Amino acid sequence: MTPFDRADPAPPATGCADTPPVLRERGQHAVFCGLTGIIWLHRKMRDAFFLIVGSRTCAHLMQSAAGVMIFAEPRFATAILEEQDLAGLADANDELDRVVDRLLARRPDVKTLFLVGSCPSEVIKIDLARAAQRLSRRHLPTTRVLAYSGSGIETTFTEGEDACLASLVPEMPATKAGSLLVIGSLPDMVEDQFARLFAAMGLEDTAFLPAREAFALPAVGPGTRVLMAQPFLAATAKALEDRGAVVLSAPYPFGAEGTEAWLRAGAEALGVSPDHITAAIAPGKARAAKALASAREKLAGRSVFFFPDSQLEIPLARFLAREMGMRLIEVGTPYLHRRHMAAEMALLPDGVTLSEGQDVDRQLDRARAARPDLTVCGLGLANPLEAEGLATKWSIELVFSPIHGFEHAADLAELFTRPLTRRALLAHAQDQSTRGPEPCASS
Amino acid sequence: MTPFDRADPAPPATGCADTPPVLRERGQHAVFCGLTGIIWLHRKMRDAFFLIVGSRTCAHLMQSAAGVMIFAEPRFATAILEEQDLAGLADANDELDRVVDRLLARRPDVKTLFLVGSCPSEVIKIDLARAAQRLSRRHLPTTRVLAYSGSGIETTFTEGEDACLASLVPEMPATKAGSLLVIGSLPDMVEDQFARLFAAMGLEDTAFLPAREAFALPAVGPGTRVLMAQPFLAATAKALEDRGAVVLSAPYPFGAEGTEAWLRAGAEALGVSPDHITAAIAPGKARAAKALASAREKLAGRSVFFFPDSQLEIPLARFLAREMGMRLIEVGTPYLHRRHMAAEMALLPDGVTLSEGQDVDRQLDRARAARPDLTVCGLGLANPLEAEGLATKWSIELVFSPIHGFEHAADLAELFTRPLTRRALLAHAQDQSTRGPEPCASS
Amino acid sequence: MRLTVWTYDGPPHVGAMRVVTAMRGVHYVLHAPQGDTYADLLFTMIERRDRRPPVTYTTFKASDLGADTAALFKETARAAYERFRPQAMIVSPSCTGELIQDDPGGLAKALDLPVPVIPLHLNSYQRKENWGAAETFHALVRGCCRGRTYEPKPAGARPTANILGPAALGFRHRDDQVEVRRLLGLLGIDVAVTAPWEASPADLARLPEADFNVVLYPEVADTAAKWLSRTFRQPFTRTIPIGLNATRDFLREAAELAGVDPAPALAAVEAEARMPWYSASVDSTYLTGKRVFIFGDATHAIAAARVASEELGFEVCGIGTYGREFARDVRAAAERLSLEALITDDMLEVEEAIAAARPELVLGTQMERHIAKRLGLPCAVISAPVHVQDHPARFAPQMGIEGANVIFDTWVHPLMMGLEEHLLTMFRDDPEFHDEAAPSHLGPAAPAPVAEDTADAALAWAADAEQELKKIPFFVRGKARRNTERFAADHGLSTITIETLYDAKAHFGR
Amino acid sequence: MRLTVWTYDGPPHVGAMRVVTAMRGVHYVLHAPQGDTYADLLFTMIERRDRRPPVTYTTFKASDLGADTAALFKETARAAYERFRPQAMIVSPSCTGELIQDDPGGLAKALDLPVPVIPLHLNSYQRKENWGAAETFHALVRGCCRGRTYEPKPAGARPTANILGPAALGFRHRDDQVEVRRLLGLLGIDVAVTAPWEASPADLARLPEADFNVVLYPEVADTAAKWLSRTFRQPFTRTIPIGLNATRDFLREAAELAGVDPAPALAAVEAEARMPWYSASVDSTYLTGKRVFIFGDATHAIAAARVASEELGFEVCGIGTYGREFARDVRAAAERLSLEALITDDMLEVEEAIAAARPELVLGTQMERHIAKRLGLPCAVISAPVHVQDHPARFAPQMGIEGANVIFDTWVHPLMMGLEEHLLTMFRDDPEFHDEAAPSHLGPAAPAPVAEDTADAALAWAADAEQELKKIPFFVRGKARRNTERFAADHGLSTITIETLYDAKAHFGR
Repeated sequence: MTPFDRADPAPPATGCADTPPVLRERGQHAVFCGLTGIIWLHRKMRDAFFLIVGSRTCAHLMQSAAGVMIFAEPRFATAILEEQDLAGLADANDELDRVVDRLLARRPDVKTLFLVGSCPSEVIKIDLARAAQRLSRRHLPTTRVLAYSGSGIETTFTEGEDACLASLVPEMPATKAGSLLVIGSLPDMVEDQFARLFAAMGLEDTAFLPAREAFALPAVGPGTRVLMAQPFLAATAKALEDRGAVVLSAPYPFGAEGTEAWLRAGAEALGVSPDHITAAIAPGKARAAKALASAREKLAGRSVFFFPDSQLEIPLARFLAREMGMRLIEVGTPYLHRRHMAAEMALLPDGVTLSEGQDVDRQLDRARAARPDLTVCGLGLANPLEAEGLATKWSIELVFSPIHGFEHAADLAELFTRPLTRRALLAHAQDQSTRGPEPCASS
Repeated sequence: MTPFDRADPAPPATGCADTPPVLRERGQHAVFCGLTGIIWLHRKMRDAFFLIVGSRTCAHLMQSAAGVMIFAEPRFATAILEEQDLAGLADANDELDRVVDRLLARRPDVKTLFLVGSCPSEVIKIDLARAAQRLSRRHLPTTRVLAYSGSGIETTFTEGEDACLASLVPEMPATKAGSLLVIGSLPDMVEDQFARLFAAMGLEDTAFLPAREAFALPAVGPGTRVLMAQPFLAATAKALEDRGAVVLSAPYPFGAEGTEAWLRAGAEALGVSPDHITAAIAPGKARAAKALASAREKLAGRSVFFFPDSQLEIPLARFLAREMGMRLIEVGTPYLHRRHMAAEMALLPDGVTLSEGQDVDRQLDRARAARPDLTVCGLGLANPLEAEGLATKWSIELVFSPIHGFEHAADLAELFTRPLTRRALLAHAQDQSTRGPEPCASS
Repeated sequence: MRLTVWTYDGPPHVGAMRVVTAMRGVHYVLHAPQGDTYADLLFTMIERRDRRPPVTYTTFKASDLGADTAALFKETARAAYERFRPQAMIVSPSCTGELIQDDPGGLAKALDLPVPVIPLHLNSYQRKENWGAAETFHALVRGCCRGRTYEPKPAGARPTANILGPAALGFRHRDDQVEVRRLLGLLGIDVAVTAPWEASPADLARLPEADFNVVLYPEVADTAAKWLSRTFRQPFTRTIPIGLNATRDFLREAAELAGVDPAPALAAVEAEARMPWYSASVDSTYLTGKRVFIFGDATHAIAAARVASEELGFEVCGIGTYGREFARDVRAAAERLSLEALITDDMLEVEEAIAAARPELVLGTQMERHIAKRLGLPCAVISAPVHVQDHPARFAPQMGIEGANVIFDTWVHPLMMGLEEHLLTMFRDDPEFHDEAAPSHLGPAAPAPVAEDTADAALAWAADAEQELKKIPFFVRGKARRNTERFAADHGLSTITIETLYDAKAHFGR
Repeated sequence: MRLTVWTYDGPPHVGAMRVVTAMRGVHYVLHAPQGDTYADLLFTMIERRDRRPPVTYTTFKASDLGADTAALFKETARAAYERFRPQAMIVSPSCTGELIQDDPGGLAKALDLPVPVIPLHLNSYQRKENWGAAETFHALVRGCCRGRTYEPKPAGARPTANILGPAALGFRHRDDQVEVRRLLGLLGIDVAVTAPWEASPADLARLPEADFNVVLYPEVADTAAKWLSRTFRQPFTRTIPIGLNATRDFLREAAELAGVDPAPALAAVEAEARMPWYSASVDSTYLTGKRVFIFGDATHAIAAARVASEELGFEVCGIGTYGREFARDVRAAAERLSLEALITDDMLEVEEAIAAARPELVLGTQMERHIAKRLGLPCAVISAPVHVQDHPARFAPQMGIEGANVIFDTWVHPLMMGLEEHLLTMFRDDPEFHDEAAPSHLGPAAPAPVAEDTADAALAWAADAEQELKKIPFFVRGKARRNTERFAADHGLSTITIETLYDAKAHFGR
């Protein structure tokens, strides 16, 4: 498979008879492309470097989306295509070799170099997969060169991570041993927490993909049970299945309920007894319940509207509806993978509108009409909606923050309560100022 | 002697037949009191602490003169006298003991504690010398307690350092050995340079007072030859003479000429041959000559007016007149010690007006009438004079900066050229702006 | 005796200097030794004034004490009058002058100068700078209004107000009064006299003509405003227009005193103010609940607490003042926030309180900037005493509409920005983009190590718990440590484990 | 291909967005894939705008490429018109759009919409953001002025000018135009139209009515101003009023174009400006000769060099721009300072140049803030691209009288203050008040280690010389090291001794 293959665009729905109706929309999308995943991937994999082959727009996207806030020299760069590169593709390959040589000479510490395809490189059909093979031959054993596409004509936002991880799967060593593999980038702290929990259940050798060092890949084989920590990893899951692994179906580890179900799915697949699991998760589960109680007071009964962004929308909506008591008005997702979302969709309350794809203007019309208490949306929409009087939660934060597992269930809830708290605080104060003057001066 | 004795207020002029006329003035002084010396003394002596016994004004002076710019907790504090302290002096002593106990409990690293008298403590006659003896008995061997007065009714500005160093002299161990003792606080870097130069002449054991650790005092005795690095140390010099030392007469080490004469006076007194001295100082002397040449171009022929400040005025005026070719209009000094200034006054050009003491309003009238090219004055006068169109050099910088010796002769000159350079730069630019508009936009 | 490292207030005669230096046509003869002349540089250097303060010091010496210091005073006062020809003079001893008991007031009176000479009684061993300023301003107002009587204002005239309080060396006094003048303009109220700022004794004599007084800084103007109120039935405003809510309140209060409609002015605030949008815009969400410690003069501390909690969504975790004269007001403000006010002028006590509160932001004076720096905390300055850098060239009021904009920028600037906080949270072990990095928009700097002492010696952290604590980003780590230790203490635990850490987190919330 | 870590300029269609987002009544239909919609957040987050940019993206996908992307464009453009009802539209492909060669201009024309539709040709693989802004503004001005002809102005009317250039996401455009409007007011000149800032297509059509144009940002307005000059005989100003000298020049230039007397306005500058006094006051003496490195867009880099050298007394030790369109002007400015201009958009080249120059202050863009932080150098921002923090709530112009005040505060702030420098020099070994301490008025921070590499590998420092070098305060140590090494190299020395250090000091001066 080339790195530009993506998951089957419409796999048959499985195991979920009463799925809610889905509004499929076509129109302007307002979602990041897959390149954006590099913002966290280049920080997570400390020996990796990401070279986007694209336009000035790609470079500008990368620094505008988050880059200007990161002061260290990032472990990503863009090989910007110029007029002459568009003419002859053979030359473009020479140019690419030259750029990669210069880059690796400057950064000899890079052990995995990802060539990342973009819209322009896809449209003019530069074959980065072949280029990666050629360059790998040249730079191994020091540096492995891989390729994937983060182009916005093929991937949305988090699908970039999927394509990246999928490109790693063929490189993973084979194993026959039975063990658990958690896939999806997690904050280091969260990864440690899960590792501790699984270890408490006797699963000491639980592996994570991506690892903090991309070069040290975990092994995979028929004994591997894959637990998805993020919902957007269809291509990676499929690639692991191609290597013989079994992908487990479970809700995602958001909120106490999701975390418990997710941990159980992983542990049970490796033969841990339910009682053992119950004992291991008891303290964390109790803490989560306690910590979530006050958030629930602030959120219960409030309505929420999700614009499509990261594919985390459905699991998060499930958490907000079931554990926080919120009313779901519309849950937009850029892309709905029914199989990997089956366990989540089964938990959604009746009557929720799911939407897939986007016509941003019409969706804005719906949001304005519904006037939800909270709107979860991207950074391009958040301030305009705030200015219209709607409280918003910027969705990209949900990808960056530690929100998985028991210990962060309340942090996750807090991301949704905070905008409401803030609005209440500021509005209250302004009302208050109709009081008489403060007794500031006296003696 | 008590720490509050000061040098003879009017010693007979010695060895200087043709001294210039001195304008003695009486009126408002605008000069710091002796407390201010603590600003550099508490930094120079790293194991010392200065406890001012005074009023809120003393505390405010200390932090306003330089304190707010020093972020670390300073090694000085004020025991502020309050209404009840004014009533009974016995109580005041108890109070002082209490404050010192609390202070030393908090700062057990303090090895020398100076009790510093102020205007109020002098007027109500708190006997700090006796208090110091009492407290020393209590806190030795950990902490030695000494006392001196920095009060503004008895000392001006740099006389505070004199009183402080004088209080150290009785504590110095005795010696019969012949060696050189340099007195006066110097920046560490300058102290190192002088030590290197004397070592090059074979005077490896040249000592400095104050040392960087106040507790480790140099020895003194009949073999000691005292070289004054600062002109304002009359009481210290006298105290050293009382211990048998011989105080050398020399110009002060400002400028190439002063530095050479000063080094020679010290080295010759210890029996170093003139040729040896000449050889040792040759490289530094050559460097100073070279470095001073360009400053002379900027200063020669310009006039300068000194307001009284640190008693450095006469040596600096000598340097500016003889090496920089400046015209001296008036050289004010808060206090003129004719013996210690004899070698300097002999070098002053004819016709200079010296003034001692101050009537600041009348002196301002004279400065305004003379419109000097450069006015050297304190921080209270500098900006007002600048606003009247007179270029000024703030004099306190001359006490803080490394300006002694060959390597800093040009730095000293630069302190005087810089205000002139700046005025020229800014004025020139404003004239320039009568040119046509800049060609900023084109193509 | 009081052991003092740094002082917040200078001596009372410095307060007197702040008043006369702001004014025109007044001269101050101070019976003081030469060291006291340092005070000139406060004005010429820290505030960059282009004139010497109008002060003549007698600069007596030890040798004068035996002789006739009273004669020295008279001679100095006469010479000062001859040279400066002021419209009025004030005279007083400084702290040392008080001790020699020469009675400058009586001596000056004996000179029979052709202008009012007002003696000040400043009690240097009891009182301090702000009190001295208030007393001096009061004395000058009384002295200059002598002989004036209450006259009812003619009906139908345009309403007028005086602005009272701006003095030399204040915190943003220069610009606050410009902004407040603009606010009064929005209400259609003319400003009769601003004082002491650039007012002459003749201007002070006109004070009773205005309809009411606007007190900008009670520390300076409260005493005088009360006297004017008693004597000439002039009401005065009590709201300090710092922050937009207080600005709205101020407009309503002034409108009521002037008998005008505040609505157009209030509408102008809504139209012009940028701070509400900056505070509501989503990048500011992360400001919510940040714990701030506030210390300063009473006026600015109380105002800062209101702005912090109502307009920026911070949580005030400590408030205090060095101004004992207004302690009651600060205590009341603290009570509204369920806090106990810290009333002290001992900087070491303030340091202890800040260290114990472990705030995420300190709002204070130059002294708290010292403290915050030592503790590795972000800090913004909200009150005198301040640094030369806090007398900026640019227009930088704290009051009114633009003042609120300035406050937003100034208080938010020291903090790490929102998205940056999250990146740090996610990848704090990254060798290049790590936890010890300073906020990216600040200078070439890494934060000083935050003081991380365990408060309670009876508690021990297990090694893995200490390790886990270090995974929490530094800007909230102090709070996490404090909460965990409090939780352990409350539950009688002697060792803190990872479980304790997370139990405490669940207990206290984020 | 060009290897790029950070970019100064975005793609040209972002320049187009900056123009239409600043305007009212214009809509932009961009033929682009979904990823390009990121550009919205530049405006809503970095500039905190409360509205979405007026841009509709076709967001074509891979699957559309086989189908009919042209139809998608037409459908999108028609829907956008229906929804937003703009007075005018612009259309263009983004970089990916260019590759599929759909001709949005032709397609839009075929829709026959009832408003002008202006196609842009932005050459995404050759051109960049500022060029795109200038081209877009020019195209809009031409499009909206179609059919207008030159009409002589009636004699005796009050002079009028347009202000051209302020756009969205610019560096302080919001506030500069307010200040420039005030300057024109001082001259008695009315502002007819400001564009693109809040101008509608109808406003653009009125541009030819003014007497002349004020070009604030040549990067945006130069092309349009030249076209207006050719077409309607409208002269335009060439002075950018950043700094007081340039402000004076600007007033003279505008006065001449308007036929009025500049004297009253010039007098107002002298009366109101605080920057000259702040720069002349003695605490600023230490600024003299500080070596600054300047990089930014051409307009701000050239202006900064003039302000730095003429008004603050700095020494400019390097100047450059990423704006190749105005390279000639920057080269000329560099030549006046006896420097060679650095013309590059490669941030790594800029970093090398700064490291080699070892300046004491960097004035640059957000990118130079990255660089300065890494090199441990103080930095102030003078040009786009900038951070969210450089779009402040408070009034913060760079131009005119208040702009000069703002510049003084902003550029001086990162530096150690004068007296503090001297205390450091004297006692730099003091354990409490040491060399690695940050400037006392800056945050809880210690400066990052200054890069202290020896430039020339053939040189060795003797241990005691290295020791002696360390006694020099860090803020001038870089220069001392550079001078000493240059001296050693020039004199063929291979080892640097203490004597070499002092010989070099004597040779180069301080």
